Amino acid sequence: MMSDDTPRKSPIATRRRVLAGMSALPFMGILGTKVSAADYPTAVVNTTGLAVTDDKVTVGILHSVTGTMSISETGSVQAEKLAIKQINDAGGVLGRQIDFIQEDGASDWPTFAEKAKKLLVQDKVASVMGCWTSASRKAVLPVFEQYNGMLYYPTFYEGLEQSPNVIYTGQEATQQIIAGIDWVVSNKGAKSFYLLGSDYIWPRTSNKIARKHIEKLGLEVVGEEYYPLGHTQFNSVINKIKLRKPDVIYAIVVGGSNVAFYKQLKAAGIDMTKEKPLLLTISVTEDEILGIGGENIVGAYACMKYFQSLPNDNNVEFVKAFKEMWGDDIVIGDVTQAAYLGPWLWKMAVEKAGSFDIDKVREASPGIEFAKAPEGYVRIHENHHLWSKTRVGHALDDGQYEVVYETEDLVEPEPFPEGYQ
Amino acid sequence: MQQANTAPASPAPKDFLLSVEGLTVSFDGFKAVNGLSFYVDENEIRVIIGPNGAGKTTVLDLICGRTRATEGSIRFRDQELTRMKEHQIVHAGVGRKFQNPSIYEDLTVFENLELSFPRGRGVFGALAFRRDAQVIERVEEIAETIFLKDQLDTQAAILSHGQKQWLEIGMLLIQSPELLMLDEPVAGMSVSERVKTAELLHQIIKGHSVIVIEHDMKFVQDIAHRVTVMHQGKVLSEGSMDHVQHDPKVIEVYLGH
Amino acid sequence: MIGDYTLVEFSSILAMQGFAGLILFSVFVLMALGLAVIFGQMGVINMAHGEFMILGAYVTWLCSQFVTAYVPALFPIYFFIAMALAFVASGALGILVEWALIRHLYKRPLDTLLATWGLSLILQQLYRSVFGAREVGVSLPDWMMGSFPLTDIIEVPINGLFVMALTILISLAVFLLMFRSRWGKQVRAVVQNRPMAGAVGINTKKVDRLTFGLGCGVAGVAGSAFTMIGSTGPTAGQLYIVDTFLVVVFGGAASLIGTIASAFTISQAQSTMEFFMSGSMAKVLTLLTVVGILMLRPEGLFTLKMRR
Amino acid sequence: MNITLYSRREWIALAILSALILIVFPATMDIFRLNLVGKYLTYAFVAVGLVLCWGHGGILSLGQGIFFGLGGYCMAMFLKLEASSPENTAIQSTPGIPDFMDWNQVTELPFWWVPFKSFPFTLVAVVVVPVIFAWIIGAAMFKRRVGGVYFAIITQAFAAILTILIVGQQGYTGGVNGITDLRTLLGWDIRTDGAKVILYFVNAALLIAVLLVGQMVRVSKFGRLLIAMRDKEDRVRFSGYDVANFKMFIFCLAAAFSAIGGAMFTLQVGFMSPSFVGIVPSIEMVIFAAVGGRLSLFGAVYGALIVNWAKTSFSETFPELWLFAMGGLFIAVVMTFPNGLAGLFRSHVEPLVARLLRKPVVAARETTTAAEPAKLAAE
Repeated sequence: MMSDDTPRKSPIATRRRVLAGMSALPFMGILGTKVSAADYPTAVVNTTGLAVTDDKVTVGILHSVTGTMSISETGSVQAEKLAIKQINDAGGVLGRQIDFIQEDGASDWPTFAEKAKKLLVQDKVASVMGCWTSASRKAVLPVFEQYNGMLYYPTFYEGLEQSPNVIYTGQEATQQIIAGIDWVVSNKGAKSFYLLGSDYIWPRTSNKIARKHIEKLGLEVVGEEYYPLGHTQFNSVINKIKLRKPDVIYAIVVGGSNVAFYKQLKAAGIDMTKEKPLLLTISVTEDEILGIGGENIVGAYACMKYFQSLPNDNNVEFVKAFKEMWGDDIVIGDVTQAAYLGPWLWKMAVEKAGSFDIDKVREASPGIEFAKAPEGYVRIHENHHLWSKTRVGHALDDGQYEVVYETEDLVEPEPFPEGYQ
Repeated sequence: MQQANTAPASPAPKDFLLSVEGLTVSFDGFKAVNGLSFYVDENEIRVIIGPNGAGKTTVLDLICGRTRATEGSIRFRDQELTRMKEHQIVHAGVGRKFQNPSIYEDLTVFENLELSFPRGRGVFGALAFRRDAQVIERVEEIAETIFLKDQLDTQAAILSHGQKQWLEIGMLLIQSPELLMLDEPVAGMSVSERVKTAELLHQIIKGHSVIVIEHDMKFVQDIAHRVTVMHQGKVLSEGSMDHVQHDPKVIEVYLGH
Repeated sequence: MIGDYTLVEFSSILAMQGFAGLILFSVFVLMALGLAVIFGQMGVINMAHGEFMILGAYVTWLCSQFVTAYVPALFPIYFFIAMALAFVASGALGILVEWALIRHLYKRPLDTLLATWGLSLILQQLYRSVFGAREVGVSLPDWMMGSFPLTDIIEVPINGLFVMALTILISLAVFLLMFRSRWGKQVRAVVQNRPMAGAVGINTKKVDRLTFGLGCGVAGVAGSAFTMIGSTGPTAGQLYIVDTFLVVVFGGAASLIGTIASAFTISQAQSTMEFFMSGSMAKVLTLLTVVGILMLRPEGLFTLKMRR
Repeated sequence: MNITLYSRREWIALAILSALILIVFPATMDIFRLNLVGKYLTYAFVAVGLVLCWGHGGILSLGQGIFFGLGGYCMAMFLKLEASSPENTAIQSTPGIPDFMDWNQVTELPFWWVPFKSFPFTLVAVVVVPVIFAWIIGAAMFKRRVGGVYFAIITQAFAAILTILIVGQQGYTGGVNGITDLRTLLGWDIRTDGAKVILYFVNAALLIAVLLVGQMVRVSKFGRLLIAMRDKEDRVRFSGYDVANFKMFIFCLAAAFSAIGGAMFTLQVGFMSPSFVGIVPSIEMVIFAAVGGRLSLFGAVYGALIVNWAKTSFSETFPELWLFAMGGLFIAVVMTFPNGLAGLFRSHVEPLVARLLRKPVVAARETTTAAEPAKLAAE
């Protein structure tokens, strides 16, 4: 797949960018005017027996509400519900209100597969917003491919995948990693890196990409280390870090381990507000800081595509709406924002295709542009990932990030990055 | 039936059924049995007496392999028991009855006896074991001896205490051991059960070598060929009942109290 | 390894690693002490031990929230109050659980395992419903967070010292309670011979209940202390359960000294190995070694040979 | 006096169960539900093993997931190799090896993967690998008389170790994602509806075969010895049996059953992941046996079906309440009906049926081996 794709990339990219500017306004116009369902008779827009009636279309939400992953996935569910509500308030999709069926993946991969199958086979949903971990995505992937469903997957992940049945609304690893490393190298003069992660595919693949990139730049990786998921004792690795004195601690620790890691790092006297060593992470969003505590991570840098503090108008509006719906205490992390894009991108693809049929939606998807995205303008690439900007945030002690850098252009998604495998 | 003091006067050094020599076991420095030696003849009935904590039950535990000796040897015919596992000791011909009735409460009397029948003792033997005429006949025969003929289908849990003791004796008998070891077989029994048990024991000890631990002096006098008196893990005195009863050392530590 | 570093660096690192091992040791002791009381002294397998710890952690979080909102002046010392409250809350829940579940199951130890597993599921969901699925961040007073720099490289984390001090304190308290007090004598009497203890006038039911409560209370304090170094979420308790049981079993279940010795051995082994290899492999090797030794010596490190 | 495989009553029970899984379910359910039931039935293999090992033998293993997982992984390795033909994996830097290896810079198939290219080898390995593992654990533990609680805790530790190992060695095992995207078995597409129906029946037939084997063990002298060992291990020893060998055998048998279940799981669900190896699934499998009735082989099947069905439907309607229900079930089954559904059936339904039929309940004789354990737990 990749080989067909690569050569065509750049010309299309430029053309699309031009188009983007022109189409943004009329497109927003469509959003505002009510589309009547009568213009799109059900028999025409739904030829494959999906759960679409004259006034309703059903989609699925598939996340973990119970189990260890519910910590992370709650935000995604909230964002997806918000997007659906907003779309409904604006007139729905092809004049139909969106109804959703929520299923619990229970942090258990076969349950995800089972529920995905139920949503597709029994409920005949028109699309599914869901999954968080790679493992759950891998588990549902064959189901989506077999029963031809459409999944909007929100998490930043390791890449190495490109399914016709998935739209990846988060960043793949190269998008997230390379810009961040380039930035610390050029702005902070970093020369040596210590790579650290939880022991599973995303941190390992990401660190692999990071290592290749660092070595390409002629710089040094002084250590690479993995700990089991849920590990809570990091004193030994902190000692090793002190000994090797890296310029940058590159940390991809996830879940409960995060909290332990940052608290112990701080307690061991590594002050991240100082210039050296500085800490760069791609796994700590504002959501995680809730558990870690802002005072324990202040000074760290995070590299991802979205921060709650992004100052653009779209985002201000989005944050306001989100808080109205889910309460003032809520924070919004990168994945939550990516999850919010799912329903919107689907709606646009459906309206572009003029049909709910999965095949037509898939065909219509590449090139879909969402200018009102909280993170700013994004566009779907042929490889079903998003063109998006990458940003570096500097952690403040109130649990928010201050955006200190943003890539000039959209970063092209490369799920199978050449030279990084 | 047999006279207690007709037992052989001095043990000849060979053809003992069981020779215990220099047996010592220590639990974290405490020597429960300390340099113990004694010998049991073929067809002899040996009673071990002694105050509580003298190490009597520990001796039986050592012989049947439940506890490992720290030092010393236990020879049964020409086998060294201290190096064998429990089930091998059983196969060699040593049977043991515990102080508290130790039976399978969830199984019936028949099944209890059947499990003790010495056949199909390996994993695959047990899987292939058939309940054939020979088994049934032997089980019924033993059940008759232990007064439980009518209770074959009863779940063992609902037997009386005395019946449970009998059942365990029956489980021992069906193994046809050469050496029977009984730990306080009449303890906790009603008077009538006690009489019946004495009768049972008299009947079964014929043709067996037996080691009995017992406190009931009347009972001891009745059955013992020789008596070993233990005190603090050592043999205090040994000989006929008459002999030990008049041994001043014994009187001092045990009978005198 | 020495090749890359100067002697000073290397010896500093040894010292630091030793200290990391000591912190891990304290963590293990704190985790295991409550369980050792319950499992070792009562023979009850409390699979919900981790959830009792997390209850302590949540109590600490509630305290920090309350103190910051209403009496900020107390903030620097609120942690001590929180730990006391954690002890009371977890202990009270323990007593309740003993009354409702455990006392019916003393003769079926494997069934206590299943019942308490069920309890742990219920508690997890309860925490999730009450406190939310996300982890909560417990803010700590500043004086507990920093470190003393001893030399250029060696820095001693204050929270590590705090956990160590707490461990010593709690171990001492438990020892005094179990081995020097009248109540401890009663506990041990009940453990050794329940009917006899009852016969000599010990209220065995009360002793059971308080012992269980004590074990759970200690778990609560441990959970409270762990807010300094770990995370507080509905399922965080699960992370501790395997380690905790292994520490107790490895030490020889009935022996509190054994528990401490085993915590020391395991923690030193793990932290040393972590220095030389990846965390995952260190963990696997540590667990395998412990299990291997347990297979060769099932009674654990410290046990009395018993006369049966 | 001779023992038959099943009493008349039990024949009826077997007939009902077979009819249910072989006729009623396939006739009334759509392919989606049927596949779900097929998945639940793979857990029943584990539960049946636990009934023998735990209910009868008193050996509580909290590590049955190890064997379920090993069986499943063996099957998954074969299927993955078949799915990773050089043509299918042409885009990889090293074609012909599983995709996850390629992502982890493994450039050559590890030697221990190579035999899994052979289907006959895989079929043998599915059972033999877990059994060898069980034998090693069992030999080490039972020979040294580790039992009861200690055994449970150590098996649990093994489950934890194996999970960390599988997750940590992702280049060779697929890591936390497991081995996914399995497609064909000897060229036969296992993802089609037709294949799922056939696999369902294979699974059901295997389960009935396992039930028969289990029953054969149960009614043999071995079965009575198991109960005897559970209640009075010492007495069994002093009746001349080498207890450790018996325990090892039953533990290995339970492991073999679990492994068959695991392999069928992989075939029906299409992937295998470390989340079936760990502590949580292992304990859940114990609850299937406990709910069904820890002494009833049929009960184990019903237990697995009912708990999983409840899990699915409960979590569809009240996802948040599911853990409460599951936890409550654990407690209830231990506190109020330790003999599970089978016990309830015997004490409540059977007398009722008997009264309706005006026939005396079959004498206690046949049920004593199974009914009412005076002491449920091992030492």
